[in-house]
Amino acid sequence: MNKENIILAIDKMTDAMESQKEFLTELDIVIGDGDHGINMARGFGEIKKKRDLLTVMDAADIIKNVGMILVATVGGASGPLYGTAFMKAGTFLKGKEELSFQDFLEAFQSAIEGVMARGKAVEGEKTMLDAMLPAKRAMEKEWQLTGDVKKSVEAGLAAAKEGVEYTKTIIATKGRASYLGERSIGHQDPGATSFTFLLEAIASQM
Amino acid sequence: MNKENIILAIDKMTDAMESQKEFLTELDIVIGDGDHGINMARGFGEIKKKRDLLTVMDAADIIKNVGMILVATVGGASGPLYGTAFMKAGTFLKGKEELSFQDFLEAFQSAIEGVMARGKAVEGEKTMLDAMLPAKRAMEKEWQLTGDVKKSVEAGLAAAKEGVEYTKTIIATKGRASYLGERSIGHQDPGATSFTFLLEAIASQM
Amino acid sequence: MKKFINDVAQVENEMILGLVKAYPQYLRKLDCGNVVVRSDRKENKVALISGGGSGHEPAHAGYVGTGMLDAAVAGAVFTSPTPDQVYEGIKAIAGDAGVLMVIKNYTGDVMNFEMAAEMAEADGILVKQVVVNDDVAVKDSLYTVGRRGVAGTVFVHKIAGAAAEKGEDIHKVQAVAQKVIDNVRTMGAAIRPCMVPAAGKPGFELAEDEMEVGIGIHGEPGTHREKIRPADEIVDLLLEKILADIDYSESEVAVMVNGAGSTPLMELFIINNRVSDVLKEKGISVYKTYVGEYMTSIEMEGFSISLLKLDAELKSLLDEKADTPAFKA
Amino acid sequence: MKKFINDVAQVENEMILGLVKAYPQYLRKLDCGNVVVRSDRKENKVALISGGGSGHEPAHAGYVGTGMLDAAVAGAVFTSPTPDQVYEGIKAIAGDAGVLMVIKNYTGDVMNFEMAAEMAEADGILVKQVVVNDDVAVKDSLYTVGRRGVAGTVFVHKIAGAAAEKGEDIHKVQAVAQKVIDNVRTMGAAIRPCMVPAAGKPGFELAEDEMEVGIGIHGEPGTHREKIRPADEIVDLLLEKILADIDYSESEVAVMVNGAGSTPLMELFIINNRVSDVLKEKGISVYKTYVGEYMTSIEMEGFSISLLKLDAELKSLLDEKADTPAFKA
Ligand SMILES: Nc1ncnc2c1ncn2[C@@H]1O[C@H](COP(=O)(O)OP(=O)(O)O)[C@@H](O)[C@H]1O
Ligand SMILES: Nc1ncnc2c1ncn2[C@@H]1O[C@H](COP(=O)(O)OP(=O)(O)O)[C@@H](O)[C@H]1O
Ligand SMILES: [Mg+2]
Ligand SMILES: [Mg+2]
Ligand SMILES: [Mg+2]
Ligand SMILES: [Mg+2]
Repeated sequence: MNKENIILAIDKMTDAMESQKEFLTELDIVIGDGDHGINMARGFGEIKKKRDLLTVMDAADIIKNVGMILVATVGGASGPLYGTAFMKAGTFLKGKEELSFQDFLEAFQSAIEGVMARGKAVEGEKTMLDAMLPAKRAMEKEWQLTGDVKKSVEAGLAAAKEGVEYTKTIIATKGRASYLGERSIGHQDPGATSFTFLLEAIASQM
Repeated sequence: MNKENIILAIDKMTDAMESQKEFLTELDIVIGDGDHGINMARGFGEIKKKRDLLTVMDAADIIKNVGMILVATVGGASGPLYGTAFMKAGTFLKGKEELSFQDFLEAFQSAIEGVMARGKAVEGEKTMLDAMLPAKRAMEKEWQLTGDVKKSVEAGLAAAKEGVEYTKTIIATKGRASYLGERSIGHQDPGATSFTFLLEAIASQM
Repeated sequence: MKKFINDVAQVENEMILGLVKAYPQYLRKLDCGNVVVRSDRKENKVALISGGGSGHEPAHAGYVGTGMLDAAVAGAVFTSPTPDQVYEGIKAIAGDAGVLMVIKNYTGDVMNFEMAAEMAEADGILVKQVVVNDDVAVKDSLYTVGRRGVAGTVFVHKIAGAAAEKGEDIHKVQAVAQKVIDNVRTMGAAIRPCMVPAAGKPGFELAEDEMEVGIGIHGEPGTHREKIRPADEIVDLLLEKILADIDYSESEVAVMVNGAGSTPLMELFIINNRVSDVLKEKGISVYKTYVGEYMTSIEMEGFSISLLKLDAELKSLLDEKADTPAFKA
Repeated sequence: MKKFINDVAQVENEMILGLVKAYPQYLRKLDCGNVVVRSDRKENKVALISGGGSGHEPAHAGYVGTGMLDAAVAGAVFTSPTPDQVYEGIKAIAGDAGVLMVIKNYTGDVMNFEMAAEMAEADGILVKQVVVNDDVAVKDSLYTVGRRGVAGTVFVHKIAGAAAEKGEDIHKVQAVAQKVIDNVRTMGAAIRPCMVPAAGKPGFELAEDEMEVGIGIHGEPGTHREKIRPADEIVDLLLEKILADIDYSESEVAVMVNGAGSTPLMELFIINNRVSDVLKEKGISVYKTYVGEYMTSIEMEGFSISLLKLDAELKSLLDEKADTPAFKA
């Protein structure tokens, strides 16, 4: 992945957040407060506005700045979390111009750690982590087995989607859905879902 | 009409106001504030409660006290107006034990004058007066022509009902319906309607 | 009918009881009916009484206290209180300085208060009255009952109340109340009706894209119906009527953006954003603004705008201290 | 969606502008985003900042003024403000005495405020925080995010604000804020949902005979659904949960009956009538009652009851002067 790929991936994320805005919001209406799609679309809308500024930066800085824009515009829980994820990944990648799949995996790991620290959450709490962590594990496993980027990415994407399905089966213990207790069962987590769309955008550039 | 008739007439009024409560309220919802039936039922409900007290009084005092109870419990525009009507009639009849039809007509005249003074209203303003005044005129006319109580009363009742129909055709210039301006056309006046029910109760005892 | 109530027949009683229990430091209820008086009665001042049907909360009992009303009488929902209730209120607050009745211009209110005044006068109590008629939605004609009294009434309570608290005599208090009435105009619109609990039905029905313009405060339909428009355009529509009624040019005004009962404060502030801009454009300067629920129609979703044209006297009385459950200055 | 708005994208901005234009004597808006600060900034005191998503009007900007908040930050509807907004607010009010952040316990609010504090601390600003979690509808468990912060937050603003205005140092102000948090409990119910304007859909749907119990303040569904009951029984249900959470026996309390946005005041008073009776029965004495809209969920029709257990210190701070657009004492 080079800088061009990263910019294209971010463009795809922007498109996805715009086109999935209503869907994500609907999911959040059911078990949250009905703003997740609106929040994400606002954040990526701002990234679109600042696209010209971003494209002159180097790869790592683009990613870090995307994080900063998300923190500054998304709000809610997802803003600091996704913002931290991108900022951590960008910081980790500092200086790199061309990213290997191994770089990507390590940056992703760093992003996940950021989310876990900021959100004080672990797997199984019905959050974006339930898509992130399985995706990360599946990619690593496939990569070690086959060394095939395409296959690894596909495995990750499948695992993220499974993770979203899994969120339907559990009680939320973090985020707003946790206030519903048992009533949160049966519904998929909006943040896990939005993460899957973001991962799809990245996957398309690998 | 003797005291027994008056008590029976008042009982009938009470029943009518109870059974027409919703109908009168519906009429008032359309061009007023939706309380006329409720108001009248409250007033006559109180009269029912005080029936034992009333029945020991003489005819004129019963009527006057009905007026005082209405003033004290109905509220709104109809309370002071109907209250005044009964109080004026009662005052006019003071001392009389047996009421002739002539007495009735004169007491009615006195009641109407009370309403007009209190309400600062005349005929044609889409109020209870548009049932009262035609009823009074029709009864007088028939009484002068035939000297027949039954016929006179029937003529009065018919005229009151026509008066109610007439209120549908005019713009209100008094009471809450006046705020609707042109929009009040097409709807019958709640007070004219309730008056017709009261007159029916009286008619049944003549 | 979905409401937080127990029994439609007890709505007014329980409401007044709940109010008095919330604010015993301000209010006391008389034993006879829903009449609320100041708990710290101040002697040797003109006493102010107001009231009307219930359903306008916090009006009128919420304005009983220092610098505003001395008594408020609450009838059944949207039904003027009866003369004997008003009479009890007058007796409870009357002193040598006399009593001023602040009546909203409705046939029922005027008649019931006037009958009460006749009863009080028979007892030798000095009673004067003013009749508030600020609603420009309704034509002021000699041949009709004239304009209704709506949210502008709160300014009358505030300013006449301040004059009374300062110790002005009844002629002065009445005159200043009349000055407020002469200088305040109001108009409103609604997008959702309300219903009298005992009736269980709304006063009118509106389609998803309709609004009622020129609404009163008793759930009755307005003067006409229109397609709903953006908030700014509705404000423009109402302000146009208000500003055409008396000459506000180059004057200072107090503004009241009054919620009808269920309009979110968020929307009232959006409305005020436009009100404020339009007045600025027209060179009318805003001395003070009041945004909130001051004179409601139970759960109606609507609002009214009131403009009170001020002079030095009205400004200073508006600034005087008021301490009541629903209005503090 | 039938609302008095112009453009869903401008709801928050126009609302804040309309608010600041209504109350310039109290409020000033920063140029960068929806951050509102006191227009008469008082130096040499601990500065209080609070905020959250919009949609809770009059919270939080309505509580900016003497004896309460120094700044309020408003995010998008029901969305916590971002760290940079909060940071701007902190910078605008920070003095040597430090800044106390009053945060409602939501993942988003806590994270965004904490990130802002990190930014401010990097500038050498002293920042402390308290997290309000008064909603007993939600279980307080080590394994979850814990209880939500709801209407009880207003008591924190009032009492910590009074301590700061009196000149107490940051440790004292933080301690007293925490004391309020430890002693206030709230629970609510709703019969009609609200909707985020940008979403255009309600957070849940209820049948004509249903209510949602244990609602939060973000339009989300409550903890469970029941058949609607008479107001008194709903009060009993909520009070039971509240009274079971901490020991209120023989104590003095401040009561807040808070409207969720479109509940008529009439109903809030009917509710208070029962609250007051039940507390009396249980031997809990009511020191002060607040009935009105203090922490809303746009146009939700519902209410919450908050009970704050008082001691001498809290009582005296509750009685201190407060002068803000939405809370005066
Ligand atoms: N503590 C947490 N750790 C990780 N993810 C979280 C946490 N809390 C919430 N989330 C994620 O954030 C999503 C909600 O985001 P959003 O709706 O934008 O914010 P808010 O909940 O503040 O309205 C949830 O669906 C969940 O995936
Ligand atoms: N000035 C008036 N003169 C005579 N009748 C009137 C007058 N004003 C109102 N009414 C009558 O009163 C009726 C309404 O009574 P009601 O609904 O009980 O009182 P309110 O209008 O105060 O709610 C009207 O239908 C009309 O017949
Ligand atoms: Mg959300
Ligand atoms: Mg009526
Ligand atoms: Mg009425
Ligand atoms: Mg949110």
